[in-house]
Amino acid sequence: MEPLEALARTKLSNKRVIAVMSAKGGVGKSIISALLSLSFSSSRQTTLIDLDIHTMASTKLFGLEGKVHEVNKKGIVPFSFGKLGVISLGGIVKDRYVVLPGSNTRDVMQSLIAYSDVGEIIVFDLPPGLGDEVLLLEHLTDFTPIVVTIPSKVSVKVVEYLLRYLKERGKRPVLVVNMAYFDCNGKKARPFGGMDYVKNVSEKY
Amino acid sequence: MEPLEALARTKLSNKRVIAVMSAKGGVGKSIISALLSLSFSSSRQTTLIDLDIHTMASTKLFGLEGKVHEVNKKGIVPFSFGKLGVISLGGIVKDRYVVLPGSNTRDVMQSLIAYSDVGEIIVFDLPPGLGDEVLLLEHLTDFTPIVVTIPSKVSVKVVEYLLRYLKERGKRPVLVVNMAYFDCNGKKARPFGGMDYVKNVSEKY
Amino acid sequence: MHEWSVAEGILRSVIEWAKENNLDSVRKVKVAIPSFTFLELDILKEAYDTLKRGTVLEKSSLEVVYKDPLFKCRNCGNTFNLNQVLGELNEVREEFGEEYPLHLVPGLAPAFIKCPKCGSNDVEVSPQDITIEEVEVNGTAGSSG
Amino acid sequence: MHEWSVAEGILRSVIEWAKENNLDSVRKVKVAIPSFTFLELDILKEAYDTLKRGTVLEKSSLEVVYKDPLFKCRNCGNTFNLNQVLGELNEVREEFGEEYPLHLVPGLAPAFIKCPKCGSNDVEVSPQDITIEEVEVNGTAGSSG
Ligand SMILES: Nc1ncnc2c1ncn2[C@@H]1O[C@H](COP(=O)(O)OP(=O)(O)O)[C@@H](O)[C@H]1O
Ligand SMILES: Nc1ncnc2c1ncn2[C@@H]1O[C@H](COP(=O)(O)OP(=O)(O)O)[C@@H](O)[C@H]1O
Ligand SMILES: [Mg+2]
Ligand SMILES: [Mg+2]
Ligand SMILES: [Mg+2]
Ligand SMILES: [Mg+2]
Ligand code: NI
Ligand code: NI
Ligand SMILES: [Zn+2]
Ligand SMILES: [Zn+2]
Repeated sequence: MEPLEALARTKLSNKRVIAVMSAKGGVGKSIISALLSLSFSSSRQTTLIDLDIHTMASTKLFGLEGKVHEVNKKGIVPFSFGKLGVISLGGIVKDRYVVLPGSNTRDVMQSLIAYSDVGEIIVFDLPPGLGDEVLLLEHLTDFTPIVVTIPSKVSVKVVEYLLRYLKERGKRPVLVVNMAYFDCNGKKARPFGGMDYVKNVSEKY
Repeated sequence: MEPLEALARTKLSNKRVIAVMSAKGGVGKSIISALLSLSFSSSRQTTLIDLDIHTMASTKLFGLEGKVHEVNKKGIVPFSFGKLGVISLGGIVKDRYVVLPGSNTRDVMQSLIAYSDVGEIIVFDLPPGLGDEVLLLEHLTDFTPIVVTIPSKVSVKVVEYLLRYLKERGKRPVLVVNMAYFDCNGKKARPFGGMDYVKNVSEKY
Repeated sequence: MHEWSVAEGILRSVIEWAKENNLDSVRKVKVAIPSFTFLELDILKEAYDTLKRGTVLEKSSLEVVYKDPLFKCRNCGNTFNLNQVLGELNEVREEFGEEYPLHLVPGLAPAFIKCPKCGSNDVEVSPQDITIEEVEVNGTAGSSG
Repeated sequence: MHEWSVAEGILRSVIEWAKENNLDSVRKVKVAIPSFTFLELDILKEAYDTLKRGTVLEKSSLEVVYKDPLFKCRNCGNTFNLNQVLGELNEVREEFGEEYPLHLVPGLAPAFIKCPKCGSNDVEVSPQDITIEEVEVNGTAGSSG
């Protein structure tokens, strides 16, 4: 085993690990990861690790743009909000864009995990797609998947790929439906459609 | 040069090539690619090539789920809607999920382009991120970028990375703002916030 | 059927290489193709011989060698070869027919071939692309990069 | 400073390997590190010697070799070495200071190093990771995969 792989595994072992994922982009993975980890942190030391290395949304949601992680003997020091620590590539590259061949993303994500100084609960904010982020996490640990969708046909159909994959890998994901409606003067407006596709897929998986 | 690379370049040479992109997911890249290519096809032979190999949204938007591309001497035959042809990995893997290490995405995208039987105008629907899809297209051709965002802070900040990158590469992108407002009984509701972030960034680039 | 496109790609890449090197006639082209694509040699050669007319490759012959892939699982470290996943491969071929996904897009291999030891799709495949191995020009052999 | 984490990773991977192979004492560990990370040898060795206590590596020494990366541009085919991009690299080091991005995350290299010929970020870097090259156990040398 490689040193960084061994280290990354150690960081996740005997921890509660949650992966907020979706294959589809823009459904609210980052905002849900943020809220979820904030809520866990009310009682337990929690670390949010942002694996979306191109968007680094957590730095924007927590107002960390341009801030740089300190590094000490224990590794990368998370940005701290009470008992919540936030780790993002944004804290390593500042506000630079990260353009990167696909063959490098796995190594970058693994380094982030390996060097993080983590708490008892770890929440991963995943990028869209069905690639290295999922394969790497599977390799490193037995995570609990939280799958996010919006009610639209496109999103639900894409999320169904992920649900099918996770099921085949023996996992039981929790499905979260975001942006289900919008409060339009007390009435529920549904810009992304009704709940038919969601109902259908949640019965299947 | 490799054979597939040579072929992919040939397919794009002397064509009008448009890349609908955004780094951010879920902002409407796929729906805008679909509408844009449909509108071009009213006058010219147009091909929409769906490069988002994990979501394959174009098959969902055009009702092509489970359909398989025919292949003839000219390559992959697009699904045809009048003068519009649609090419998607969905037409090769049917409705199977595509889980794939990042090191393979470039080859897959290049194969799709190389084997496509294309028209005069080619519209690419890109996945989110800032990776192989952008690097590969830059390598193959001089495309016109259409950058899509929603008004939210997170989206605009992420899109700014892409705008900065494209500018450094000498490109002049067109910025499209999607989901700007929602018609709530004749009043404009703005679930993703006002246009401040967009204004700011569009003045800068 | 996309063997015609493959032939076109081979010809175009060699034509370009010949142009860059100011060569006006090519005798032989040797290409290597991943064996799991099951490209049809007859069709490929027919396409090559048809499409080469009028180019610097007009008098050239095509030699094809098949490269057997080696798979390495990044999840459990297991390395395996084509024979160990032939069953899986044949299932895919049966389901999809002639133009099956790995025939057309060999880069998709990890999406269809799981590690026989641990079941993971986290598989490295090498080699997975069609390459020009050798070009013979008037008796001398070179390599088009 | 993350040299302490690197040392921990090296120790953990060898401890695990030793356990799998029923070895109860290791004499020497040789690791290879990409030179462009500019890891600090003193700190790494200090960390190693501190953290090894109480493990099967207690009596082991650490040898470090630096691997010079080779870069290959997928856009124009150009290959280049570290010397050809030292200027660029030093700019990044100056901007970010000690814990500069490629020190911490060598996999980020293509995001910071452009091809000197064509300016593309589409660059393959090899090698880019820290590897165990050799482990010496009671006079015999093996390799932990
Ligand atoms: N329930 C919601 N109501 C309003 N805006 C939302 C909601 N959920 C997410 N958003 C906004 O939608 C955009 C996409 O959410 P984000 O968390 O970035 O998605 P993802 O991480 O899946 O790409 C962001 O601008 C976010 O602030
Ligand atoms: N202007 C719009 N009004 C309502 N729904 C929209 C609009 N634009 C996009 N959508 C919906 O939002 C979701 C995301 O759009 P999509 O085109 O898939 O984004 P992307 O390709 O950027 O990920 C889809 O369900 C789509 O149908
Ligand atoms: Mg996100
Ligand atoms: Mg899309
Ligand atoms: Mg290749
Ligand atoms: Mg590696
Ligand atoms: Ni074929
Ligand atoms: Ni350090
Ligand atoms: Zn395996
Ligand atoms: Zn170059």
